[in-house]
Amino acid sequence: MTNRLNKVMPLEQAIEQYVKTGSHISIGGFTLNRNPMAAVYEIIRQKICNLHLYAHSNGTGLDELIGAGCVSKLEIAYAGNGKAAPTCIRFARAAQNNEILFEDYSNYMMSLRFMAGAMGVPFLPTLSGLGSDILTKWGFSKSLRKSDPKIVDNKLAVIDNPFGNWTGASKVVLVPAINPDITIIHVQKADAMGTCSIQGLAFADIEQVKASKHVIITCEKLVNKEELRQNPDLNQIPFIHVSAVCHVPMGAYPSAVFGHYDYDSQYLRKFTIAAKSPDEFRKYQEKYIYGVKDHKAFLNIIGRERIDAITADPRTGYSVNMKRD
Amino acid sequence: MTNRLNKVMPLEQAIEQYVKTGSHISIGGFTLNRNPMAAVYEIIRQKICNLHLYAHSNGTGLDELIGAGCVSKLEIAYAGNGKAAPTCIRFARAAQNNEILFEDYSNYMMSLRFMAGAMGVPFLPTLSGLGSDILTKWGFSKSLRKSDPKIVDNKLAVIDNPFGNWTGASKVVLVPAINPDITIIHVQKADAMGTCSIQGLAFADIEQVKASKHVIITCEKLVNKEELRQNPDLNQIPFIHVSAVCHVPMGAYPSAVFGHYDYDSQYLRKFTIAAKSPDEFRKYQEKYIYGVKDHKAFLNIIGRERIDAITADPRTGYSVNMKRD
Amino acid sequence: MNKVQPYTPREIMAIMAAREIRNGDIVFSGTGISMLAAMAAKNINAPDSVIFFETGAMDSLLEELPLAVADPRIMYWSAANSRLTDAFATMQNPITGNKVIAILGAAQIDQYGNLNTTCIGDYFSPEIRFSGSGGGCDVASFVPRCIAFMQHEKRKFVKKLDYLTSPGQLEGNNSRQAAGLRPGGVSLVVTNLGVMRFDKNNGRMYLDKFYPGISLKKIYENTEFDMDVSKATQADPPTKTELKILREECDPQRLILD
Amino acid sequence: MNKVQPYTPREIMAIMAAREIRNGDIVFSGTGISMLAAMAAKNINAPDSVIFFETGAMDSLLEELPLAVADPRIMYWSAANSRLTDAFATMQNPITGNKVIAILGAAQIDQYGNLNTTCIGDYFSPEIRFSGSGGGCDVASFVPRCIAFMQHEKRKFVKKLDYLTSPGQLEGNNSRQAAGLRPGGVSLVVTNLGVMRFDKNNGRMYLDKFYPGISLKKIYENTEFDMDVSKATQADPPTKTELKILREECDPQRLILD
Repeated sequence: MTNRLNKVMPLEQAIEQYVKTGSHISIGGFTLNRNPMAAVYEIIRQKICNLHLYAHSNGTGLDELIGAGCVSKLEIAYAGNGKAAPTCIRFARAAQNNEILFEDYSNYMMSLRFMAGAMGVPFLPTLSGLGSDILTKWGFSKSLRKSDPKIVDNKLAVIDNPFGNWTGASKVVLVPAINPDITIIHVQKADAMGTCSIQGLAFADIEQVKASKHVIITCEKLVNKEELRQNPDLNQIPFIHVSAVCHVPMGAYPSAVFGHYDYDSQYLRKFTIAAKSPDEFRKYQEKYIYGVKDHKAFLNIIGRERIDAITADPRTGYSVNMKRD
Repeated sequence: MTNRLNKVMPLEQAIEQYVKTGSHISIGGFTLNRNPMAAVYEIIRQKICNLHLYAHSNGTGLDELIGAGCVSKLEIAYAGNGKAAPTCIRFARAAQNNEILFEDYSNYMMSLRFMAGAMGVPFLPTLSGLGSDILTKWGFSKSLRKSDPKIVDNKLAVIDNPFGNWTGASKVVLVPAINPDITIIHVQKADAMGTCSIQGLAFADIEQVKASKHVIITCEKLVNKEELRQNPDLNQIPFIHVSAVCHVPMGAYPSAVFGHYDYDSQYLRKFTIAAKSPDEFRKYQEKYIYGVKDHKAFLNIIGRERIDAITADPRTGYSVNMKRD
Repeated sequence: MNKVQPYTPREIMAIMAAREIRNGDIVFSGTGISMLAAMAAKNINAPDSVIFFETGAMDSLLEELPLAVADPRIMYWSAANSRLTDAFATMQNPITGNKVIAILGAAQIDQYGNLNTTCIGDYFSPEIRFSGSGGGCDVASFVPRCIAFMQHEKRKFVKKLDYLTSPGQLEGNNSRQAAGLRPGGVSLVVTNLGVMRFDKNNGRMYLDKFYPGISLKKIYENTEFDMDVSKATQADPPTKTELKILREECDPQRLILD
Repeated sequence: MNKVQPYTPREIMAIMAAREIRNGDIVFSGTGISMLAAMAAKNINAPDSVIFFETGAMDSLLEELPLAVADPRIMYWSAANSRLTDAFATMQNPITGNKVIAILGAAQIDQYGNLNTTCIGDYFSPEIRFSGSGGGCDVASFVPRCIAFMQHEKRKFVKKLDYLTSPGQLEGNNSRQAAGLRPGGVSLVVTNLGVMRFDKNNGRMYLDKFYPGISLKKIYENTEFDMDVSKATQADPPTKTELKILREECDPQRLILD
């Protein structure tokens, strides 16, 4: 039932309950912003593997999941992480070494695919990509597609405009819906039933949530229902879409949460450097992921000084004059 | 240019400049809420006719426009006005007397058609209406469609799902995009450049605006840019879509504006009664529309007492315990 | 045990519909008596049901009964205020849509639960023109359960609709599925005389309950098409508690009840 | 008159791109030097241009230079914060899209302005894998004018792309239109050596401007395909004012300039 009054549970339990080996999964955020990192690290700690990951432009979370070997198939538009990694290091390695199967779309196509899933239609149309290799190069083979009912038979389809030249379009690209088994997003505010308020850009989080069979919310602040009901115009996700709510302050660290904290450019750079060497990366993982019990313990290693440095200025929502290198 | 710094002009001028005989037009709001009534009355006073009107569920504004003979073609999902008129009176008469050409869709179809226009695609898909007469009965003839390049060749199209049985759909209805020449909406707050903040439900206003070649905004409050920039999460329409901004307090009266005033159920009932008799209706129009110079003069006839009675309670956004008959 | 209380047709209709709503249902409410039924369910038998509107409001508090789906009363204290496109997507998407039960009205219904809210007479030159589909066609296309409120009259329970606005079982048997629709459409018809349901196999309407004091003959005479009445039993009348809540909590201003 | 000031390749690239932006343009900005160019235009020659991002922020104030299109700095004091689907719709819809000029980067470009941001080598087993399209393919499909920033090297200005991520003029002549795309794609290429444009008729890249001190030979040697250099003239170097604003107002922290 989607309207249980209280969906609050520990993150460990939510991940165990909803993220399974082989799950089709999407995570919220965009490159270095609002990735549900506490959940990502918990998935890694629980050694959940063979995930089929859907991403538009994920960065921080995507590269940790791939680096930890959790992902076997990836549908993606972009894997980068700002200045720290114009291309995500572990993603590039995994692609170059044939460690994952991947299929490329554009950001709009991936967003439309989530939107189609949210709308309950098999596809949405776009004029994007005509003439590009995105249309012709399919990362998943026809036989794989046939054998797996959770993968759509055709990467996409091009049709003639059935309305003549209406709106000036002669041809239209149709991109197929995505309905992940599970989507995890991190938001500023949620209540116990799962109604959410995202501050700042929503990216494609809302579409991802509404397309998903199950949804885990991690939140900076777990607030009373009353606080959210006072301004329903600021709530983008009503509780009916949500399976579990986990209160995880700084749950997006090292990515940013508008109004709360900035991205930690130093941490991201450290990750990038470690990601380039298998030995260093194992050490990195041991120290920051496997070696800690949970996100709170992880943040303890990061320490007060870094956290103070990235804490958002209340006026602007980010850390003013932060050293970004 | 869409980013002129100041688009403020008198409503009379905006209507004259952007609404022409034969224009394809849509108006915002839903039944008895946030209809841009000051603009509707001004269109009637300026005797602009032969309009092609696109509506999902318009009530108050639609029936005035039809009653005044401004509309010759109508694409519509619903014409009703709450308890006062489960079916809009002048709309029904016009349909029964063959005074307008009309074509029926559903609310979702009309909303998707505006959305397709806003997205710049020729159509959007839905599973609605399969097996219904909405698919088979076309209000505009094939020859009319052929002769008018502003009317799409096909009312809609049904295709087999090109992705097999993906998402469980075997067939899909495609509804064609609408790109009105002009859309007029009424909002709570706008700035001089045209950025808007709608409080409460947005209905399909945002899609209608983004689909339109020109947009007139009427607003309760004309505010400083700074006021809107302080919380961009509450602004649904950035200025780039807007052609003109008109400051018209109570510009949606007699329909409601959440947070400002309720609908005037007495006025709506008075309209319904008058609308049933040609003589009474002429008297009604003479008194309330043609007989007044502008919306301010119209509100003067309505009087302080009625306006006080419908003024919104600040806690709830509507008039608490208002007599609604 | 409550003993039988006096009640109006409108009251028993609202209660019959309310009883169909289960805890956890998402209740799509149209205008008028639909809203009263949705509020009755929430206040009586399904406190965790969620009322929502095609205009985009989810789980509105409803301190006052709204009289239209765009009434500002539905915008106050909701979980989220969104848009038409969002609200219909919530129903079209089976993940959430399969939890929705809709309450609709219509001018005509046929034996397969197809609805007409568009016109009497020829579509192109109607004798009587009604409001049109609104969200009715959409909802009847998308969601597994719909309740239709009707006045039980021969000209409304017709052999052939003048216009098929909202699909029910179309021509019965598997014709709904063959048209490309998911299972759904009107599953319960509530009138001033009784309650009708639909045969799972052939999709035809049958009489499920008749109200106390209503004869099968009266129902038969007010239905143009043949309807199986063999399975019908008498409905349990509204209880004292149901009526009290309906009158005092759902519509104290008697906006719909009168 | 300003006399010629010393400047870095990155500075002249940002200024060349900024000069292409007109007052009233809606500037779609990617990551890195794209943002610097967009801010330079707004601060120097096109004060009423509007910077916007695929992530959904429109006309952000940008008190600090953002380093990614999801940088929280773009969410502050914007006209509206929306979503990816909204931002791309703004470009796909020609009413607004035709006012957009995009600034992009790429790993490879060919003579028709098609871009590769996906991989070197075979797509299925790449030698080098890049980030992928992001919004690049979308923007290049939708909007009439795109500026591409490139390092001018033979392996980047190639006869044949390893992967065509973002469509330019495809195979030239009318092939873009034949594929179903609106007119658009890369219309200006800004490199560390000069500025390229495309022939209206055959869609081929030609050299428009070379920077002071850069020989045609150097450009020729660093371009794998044949390029018409016959129309090229020397670019006006960045003025003192342009450089001052770029350095002091656009990137005082020297996040991109260094």
